[in-house]
Amino acid sequence: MNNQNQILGVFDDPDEVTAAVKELLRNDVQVQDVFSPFPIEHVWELLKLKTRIPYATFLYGVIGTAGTFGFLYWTSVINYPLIFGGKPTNSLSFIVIMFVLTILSGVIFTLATYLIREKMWPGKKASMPDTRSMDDKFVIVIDKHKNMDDDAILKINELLKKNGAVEVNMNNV
Amino acid sequence: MYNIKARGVLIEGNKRYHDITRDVTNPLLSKTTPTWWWIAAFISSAMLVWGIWGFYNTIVVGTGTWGLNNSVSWGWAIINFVWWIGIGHAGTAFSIFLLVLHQKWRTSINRAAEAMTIFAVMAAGMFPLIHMGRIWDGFFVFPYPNTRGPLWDNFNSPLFWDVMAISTYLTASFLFWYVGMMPDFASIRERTVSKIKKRIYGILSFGWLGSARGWLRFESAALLMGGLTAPLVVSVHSIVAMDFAAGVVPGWHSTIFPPFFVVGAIFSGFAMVLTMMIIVRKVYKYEEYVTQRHLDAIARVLTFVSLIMGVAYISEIFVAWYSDSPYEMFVFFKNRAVGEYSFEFWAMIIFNAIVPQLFWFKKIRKNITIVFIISILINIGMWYERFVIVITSLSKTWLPSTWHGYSPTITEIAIYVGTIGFFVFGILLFLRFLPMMASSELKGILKETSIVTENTENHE
Amino acid sequence: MEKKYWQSLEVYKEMKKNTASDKEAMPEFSIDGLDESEVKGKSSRRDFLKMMGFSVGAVALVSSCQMPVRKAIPLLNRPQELIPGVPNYYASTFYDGDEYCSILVKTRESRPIKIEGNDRSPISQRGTSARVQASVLNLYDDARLKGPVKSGKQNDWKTIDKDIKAKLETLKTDDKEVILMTSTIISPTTRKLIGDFVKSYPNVKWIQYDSLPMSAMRNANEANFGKAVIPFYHFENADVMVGFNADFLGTWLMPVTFTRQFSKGRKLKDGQTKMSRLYQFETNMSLTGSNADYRYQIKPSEEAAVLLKLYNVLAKKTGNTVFGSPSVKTDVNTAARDLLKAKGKSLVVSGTNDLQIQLIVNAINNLLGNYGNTIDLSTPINLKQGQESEMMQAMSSIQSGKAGGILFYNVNPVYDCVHKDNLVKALKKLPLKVSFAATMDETAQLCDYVCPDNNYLESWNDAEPVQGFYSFAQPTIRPIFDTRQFQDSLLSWLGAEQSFTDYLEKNWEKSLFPKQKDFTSFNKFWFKCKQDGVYSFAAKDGPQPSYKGVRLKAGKPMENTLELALYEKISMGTGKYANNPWLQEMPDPVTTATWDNYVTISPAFAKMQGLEQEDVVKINGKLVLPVLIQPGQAEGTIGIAIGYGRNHAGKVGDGVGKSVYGLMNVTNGTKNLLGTVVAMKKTSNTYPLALTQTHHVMEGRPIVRETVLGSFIKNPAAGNEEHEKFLKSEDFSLYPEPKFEAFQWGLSIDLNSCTGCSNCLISCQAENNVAVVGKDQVKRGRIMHWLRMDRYYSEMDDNPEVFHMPVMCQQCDNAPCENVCPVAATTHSDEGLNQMAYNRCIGTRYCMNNCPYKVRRFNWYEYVNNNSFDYNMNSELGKLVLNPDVTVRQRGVVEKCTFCVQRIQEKKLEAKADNRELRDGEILTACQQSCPADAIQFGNLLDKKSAVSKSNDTGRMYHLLESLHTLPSTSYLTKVRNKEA
Amino acid sequence: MIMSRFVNITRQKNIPLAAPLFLFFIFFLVAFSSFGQTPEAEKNFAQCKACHTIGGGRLVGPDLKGVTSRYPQAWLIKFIQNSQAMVKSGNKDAVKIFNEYGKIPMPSHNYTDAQVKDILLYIKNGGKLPAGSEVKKAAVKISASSAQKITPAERYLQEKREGSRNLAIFAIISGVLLVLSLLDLIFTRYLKAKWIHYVIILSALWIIGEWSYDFATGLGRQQNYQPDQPIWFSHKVHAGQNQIDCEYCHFTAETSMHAGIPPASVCMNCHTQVKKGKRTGKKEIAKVYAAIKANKPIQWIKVDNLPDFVYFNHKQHVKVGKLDCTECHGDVAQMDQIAQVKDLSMGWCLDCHRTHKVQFTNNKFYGSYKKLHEKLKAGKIDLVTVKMIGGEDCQKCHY
Repeated sequence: MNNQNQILGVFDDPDEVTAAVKELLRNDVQVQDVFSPFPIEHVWELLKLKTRIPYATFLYGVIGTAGTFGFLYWTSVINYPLIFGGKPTNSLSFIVIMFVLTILSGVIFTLATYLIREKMWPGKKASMPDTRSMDDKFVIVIDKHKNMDDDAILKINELLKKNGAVEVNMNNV
Repeated sequence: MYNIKARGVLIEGNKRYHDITRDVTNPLLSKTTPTWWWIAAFISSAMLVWGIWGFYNTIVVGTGTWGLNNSVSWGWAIINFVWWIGIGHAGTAFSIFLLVLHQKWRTSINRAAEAMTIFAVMAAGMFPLIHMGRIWDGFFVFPYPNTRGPLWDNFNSPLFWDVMAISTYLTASFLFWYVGMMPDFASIRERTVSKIKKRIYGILSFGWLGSARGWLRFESAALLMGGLTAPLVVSVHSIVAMDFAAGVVPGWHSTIFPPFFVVGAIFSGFAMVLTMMIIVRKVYKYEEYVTQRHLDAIARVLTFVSLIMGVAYISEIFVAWYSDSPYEMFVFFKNRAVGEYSFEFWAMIIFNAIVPQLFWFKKIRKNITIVFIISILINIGMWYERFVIVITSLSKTWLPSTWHGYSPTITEIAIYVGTIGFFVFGILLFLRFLPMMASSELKGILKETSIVTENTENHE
Repeated sequence: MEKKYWQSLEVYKEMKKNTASDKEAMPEFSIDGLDESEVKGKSSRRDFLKMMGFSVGAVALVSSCQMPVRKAIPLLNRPQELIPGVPNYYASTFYDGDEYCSILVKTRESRPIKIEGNDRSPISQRGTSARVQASVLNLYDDARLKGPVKSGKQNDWKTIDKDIKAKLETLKTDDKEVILMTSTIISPTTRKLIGDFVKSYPNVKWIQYDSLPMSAMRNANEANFGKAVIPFYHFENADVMVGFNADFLGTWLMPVTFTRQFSKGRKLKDGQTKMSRLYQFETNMSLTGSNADYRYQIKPSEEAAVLLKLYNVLAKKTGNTVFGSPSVKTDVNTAARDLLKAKGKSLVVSGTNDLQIQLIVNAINNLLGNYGNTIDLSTPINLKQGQESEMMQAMSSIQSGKAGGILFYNVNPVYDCVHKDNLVKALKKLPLKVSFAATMDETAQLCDYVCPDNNYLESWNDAEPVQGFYSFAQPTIRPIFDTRQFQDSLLSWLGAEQSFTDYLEKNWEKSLFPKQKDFTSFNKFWFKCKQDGVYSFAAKDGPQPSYKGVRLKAGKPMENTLELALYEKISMGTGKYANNPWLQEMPDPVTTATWDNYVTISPAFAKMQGLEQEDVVKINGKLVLPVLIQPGQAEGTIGIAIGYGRNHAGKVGDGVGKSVYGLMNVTNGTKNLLGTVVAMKKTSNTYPLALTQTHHVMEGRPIVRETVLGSFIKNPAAGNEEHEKFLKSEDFSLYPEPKFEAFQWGLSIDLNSCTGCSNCLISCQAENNVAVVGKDQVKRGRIMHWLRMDRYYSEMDDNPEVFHMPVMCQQCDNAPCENVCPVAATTHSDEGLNQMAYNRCIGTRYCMNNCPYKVRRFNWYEYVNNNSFDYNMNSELGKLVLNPDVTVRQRGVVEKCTFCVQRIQEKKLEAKADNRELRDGEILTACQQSCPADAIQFGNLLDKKSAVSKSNDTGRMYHLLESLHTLPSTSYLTKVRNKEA
Repeated sequence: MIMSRFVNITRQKNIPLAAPLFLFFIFFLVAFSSFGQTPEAEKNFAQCKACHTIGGGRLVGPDLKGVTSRYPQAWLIKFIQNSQAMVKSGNKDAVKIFNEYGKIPMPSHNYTDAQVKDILLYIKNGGKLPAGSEVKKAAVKISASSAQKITPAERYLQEKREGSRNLAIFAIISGVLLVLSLLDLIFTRYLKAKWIHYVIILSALWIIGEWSYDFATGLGRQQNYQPDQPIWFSHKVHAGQNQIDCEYCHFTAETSMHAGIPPASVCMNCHTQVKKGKRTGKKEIAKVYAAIKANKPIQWIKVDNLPDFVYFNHKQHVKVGKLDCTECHGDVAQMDQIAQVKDLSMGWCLDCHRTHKVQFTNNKFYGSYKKLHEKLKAGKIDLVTVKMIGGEDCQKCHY
């Protein structure tokens, strides 16, 4: 976070937020972020937000499968081959374990990736522009650049209000 | 999965976003604990203590304190294990299948159902543990590097698959459940005035912000985790089914078992969700969130699944007849239908395949008392199903000289009751300390599914 | 290495010398030759004295160390023959007053741990019985007296010798009779010694007392042949045998010998198609009856009439005198026809102690010309010499005050005589009562002095079970307690300086050595006898004495009465072994019941009376016993086993069952098990019976496959059609056929030879440290026997056919149990064994479920050092019987038959050390070793010439539940009954 | 990890030992080539050396120089195989010798006639062997000089023990540091640079983990166990300096599952004569006499322990497998106090079973393994390991 101030547009309704964001973007206002009590998918599209977590998950799955197979093959065919009930040591039973462990590695590593990407950990201090966004308010955050003049600020204020903002606040981070 | 278009009102009572936050967090934030909670907690912990005695007795004296014998060497412990695992299927099935199928009516139920999953799987997990003759050597089931050669495990054993599947299932379900709760923890963190609670929920919320980017990654991760866990729902009970199906015991050795078990699990899980939600909506006055419509939807699912169960029973019997194997025929026509344990067999058929058919009638679906009773009957019926599979099959296998009956001892009963106590106690703790509905999800569907009167501009 | 039969006199003496002075170093007891101070600890898995010559124990945890300190205590002086960790075998003799068997005693670290059959004996021929197998445990019985007892208190030998000698002298001068009551004594040297004793104390009157006498047979032979003897039988020479209430395969006279003979006559090996036929007429369902080709049910009171009817039919056809007989329904024509066909090659026996009956039996055998062929009067059996008349005389002389003293040796009349109360009352009058009992039994309780006899494994002795066949007994351990052999007691009261050992040697030198011609020096002869354990003089085929006919008669059968038929159980016998937990827990081969006696009633009778299994009935208003429904029980009769209801047997045997000796039938002075008329009343109580089997028919499954001889001759694979079917479908496997490098161990069981005598059960139990679990656990279905004897009836009806089938781990190549163990505790070995690593097992019991044969056993409790299971494994003494080569299993692990892998490994190692290939037949599993019927073959399946391969290579071979494609290494051969289709 | 330890031991031990072994080997070769008796006789004679010399004068038993000419060969064979039997049977010569040498019985030996003949040949030739005595002296010298110093084996043990002690100390220190840095990180924030905390925490966790692993794998293991024995008995003196063959005392190693702790009577074979030790004087030997006098066996502490559920047979390994005692027990000849050198874990057993060559072609027993013989002949395999004949099976050791 930088030391710049932020302009916060507080909304009551998710649809209004979407409209406001659209409007702001059309007016070349950089929307830094939107805080909401629940996900608003349109905002992601508007802000062109993307995530690559699915690719990572796929990779984890592949590693999980291959690693499990490698481990199973090494232990039961190479390292200590034991005969169970006349079955060959390299058996179809591996599939079940590979399946399960693929999922396990996928789930755990996906979560880990998510937490790392989001820089979240237990006890992290959450610095929120407006804590009401946890309840029923939707907050659009706009960076107030140093070189941003009052006009621009007013314009933003106006845009927000026009689109249904209940409040427009300034915030010192 | 049966796709119910539960259009229309899912949240009643003209709720607003703030009302949802309030309704969800108030039970946690209130300083007084309701009396019914104390009573229930007392009873369930008393049950738990009895169960702990059962554990103690088993570990100190030996597995001999159970009613098992050399022919029937799996008994109540395994029945209860499968039963609990089955119940533990509801949460994930709810959250994930219905999530994937875009069923909006899941939102007010899924959190509680997931909590149920966690505690049910934990309760289930106790049985394989205590069932071991040498629990102190139980770590042998994990293939860790050791100084014995190293000696690994038998990867062909369905029990080993079980260990993997259940620990994976528990881990994945727990993580999924926890991740889902993070936004709610954050909103409690922001709402509470108690410093201690703020600190605790603050830690639990991992510093959740609710930014757009955060929500995007959250949704993506949750969907991925859910998507990965979805096949687990199928695989866990399939693998549990393979414990039996991979055996040579007549009555076990059947290819129908995996799907049959999965369906059975969802059946019992949904029934248990129904039982629990009927109670919870009553005591927490959540009728506006868990509406008649929700219960109706579950009841319809149950009707459908019950039909599948019926078909499964019939096809099992048909296959036994069609196989022309005297051993198989004996199991179904002599041992189960008219044998020593025929009561359990018929109870299973009636409770699972026949009684739920009452749900065809709208009147019955509307009558919450009857729905509640039927949901409990289904749970009993599912318990009997596991009893029939485990006990009747084992008591009369290949060689008549080895036939032997089985009846449980007080220790086994204590352990079972103890796990029920554990489950109930766990659910009580969950209700008291954790958000029991996903407020963000509720808020997400609020606009589409509640009747909000238009003249609500002046909501200040 | 050749099996060693140690001659051990020198060693024994040396040991005695070495250990004489270190008594203090020994705790409660000591084992000869081993200076082991027992440092006891709890770390007992492969329990006890795993290490030889040094004992292992845990003292304390050393501060930083995780394991307890174990001590290794060597012998101070090692006897030459004693190699720690290597077993020694000593040839010896088992004789307990009823049964004789020549044995090898396996000792490890100088303690006997196992009894094996002695294959050099012409009498018992490597066979043993369950009681012989279990007898080793009696050596380590906690109930044994630790020293001589005077008036109930332990005392020392000096005092007691002085007292008794003085009393004997007084009685001698007073000319009061002293009765020496012994069991039948077959030791020629002991007989001589008793003769000497009687010579110096002429007032001593020696009588032999048998709890189940056979005086009628002796008397009948006296009447017919002028010789009061029991002839030797040759069942192997008989083509047709007819038995009347004679359980000669189970308990009658010499069951081990007779089983071997019987199975020899019925072996279908090497293309042989001849087989003898057995008719059995009996009241209770006996083991012999269960093996009979034709079985008829008769009431005890009918026996004489049926026999006479048989005689008359035969006599009519051969033109001999016909005697009038009461009419009976029982059909004897088939038997008579067969008997006539097999004239001179047939045999009729009756186990009933009734003169009339025995006379008819003799007459029939004479008619058929069996004397000299299947019955040999010239080499009579010396067992059962007791005459009831002697006992009656003794009783009257005690009662009249003529007698002043009584000595009991190896008898327990207070427990097992019919008129127990009279005896107890009479005994009180006697001033001198001495018992030589090893434990404080019912008789010893009433005696002033108890001079405990050594266990037979601690004693020198000899035996002459059959005239001309000598058998030798030598100690295999120094007396554990301060006990003294009966013979030594007599010698010391005679004032003789010499020990019985010397007496025995001298007697052999004087009386036996001159008779033989093989050896020139006595030392060599003596050595040979000790090494072999047996010596027989060339049987002289003397002429059979001529038959002198008598008038035959038979009483009229009773009607509308309930007749009681007492019987001897294979496990419990006359009750001597009541304190032996192995025998108590041995399931009866016919009823499969353990730990109890009960009233056997027929299903029809049960239905009529409204009785169900375990209902309690009252007999004659006093005796309260539960009911067991026994198909095959003759109508109008009930059966109860004797040998139960001991009150002073020890902690295991006290109060088990009820004593029924008082219900014996005494007519004309002979004691008879059969025929007492009783009244029975139902009560409202029930009493649990611990049966190992709860279901008794095969449900039409091809488990025991059988055929009749006629079909077998036409097609050796008759009755085994399932196997054909299986062979045709054998290609349907996903997995490759299992292949083995050099060995694939296989075991073959000939169901046609197996009589179900259950000797193998106890043999296995002794070899593999199998725990005893007690009645309650057996009832719960938790018996631990690795080898079980399955018994099926063809129907739960009044005259079923019976099948016996030993089932142990089948060592499947596609073992279902192996697949499901999560921790790899059970895997398949390189030699085709299904191996079980106990220390890896975590006890999920999945393998037990998945074993179709249900041969896996779970340790539900800790059976060692657990006061709840107060049997041999809970006593320091009892644990000495454990085999140090086999792990004692912990609670919570699964165990099962290993094909005696310790024996396989031992013999393989021997072959390796000798630099030679393993020979077929070298490895004998415990069950095979002592099988009197030779029904079990063990060997390498890969060797096509091995005995087991050969026996598998017949049409009779099949695998149990082969349709499951488990590919067992254990195979069964079909049962063939010699009857018309 | 365990394996690497195992390898270390072997290396450390073998290098310094190579020299005397090499000398001995040369002596061997010389003896073998010049006089033609089999090396087995040399080995067998090691047992005799405990009591006899060849031309070195009387020890416990007579000097064997010229013994072959004093008595007929048949008599000697009989006597060596079982002297007591001869004495008992009253053989005049035997009784004479018995009485002459303080009535100490010569233990009987399980040698075949051929083996005894070999030994006799060895004695006959060995008496004239100047090279032999020199080497022997040299060997004694080497070990005598090393007696003052710590032997490599003992040094290894000491190092191992110190190593694990050090690790434990490190673990404790790291634990303290870990707690301190955590406290500082959360509460006091004394150190501004947080990476220091992280480094400390991570390395502390590493050390504790290492120690826990070491501790956990050592649970139930007794490697380096070196208890004080009731008698200060030095294997270095007996097996090292005096070159007494292991099997002279542990005489059942080839015949039984147990190698056997020698009865005190075996000690007396020599110690009727040798009454004083160089280092301990009369004190320790006196304990043996006391035991004999009191007729109480000596309670030795068992060093190499296997769990009760493991069946181990010395006969299999020593007689059949022809393993050297040192392979499992370490270089006992260099230890004053015996310690457990190998960890005796199942992995250690299996490691040997997987790699060790079986006496496959030398022992007729293995003739049953026809397929392996064919493969060997065809050159498909160049050796047969224990594993190939089932050495990995559970029931080789557990039953």
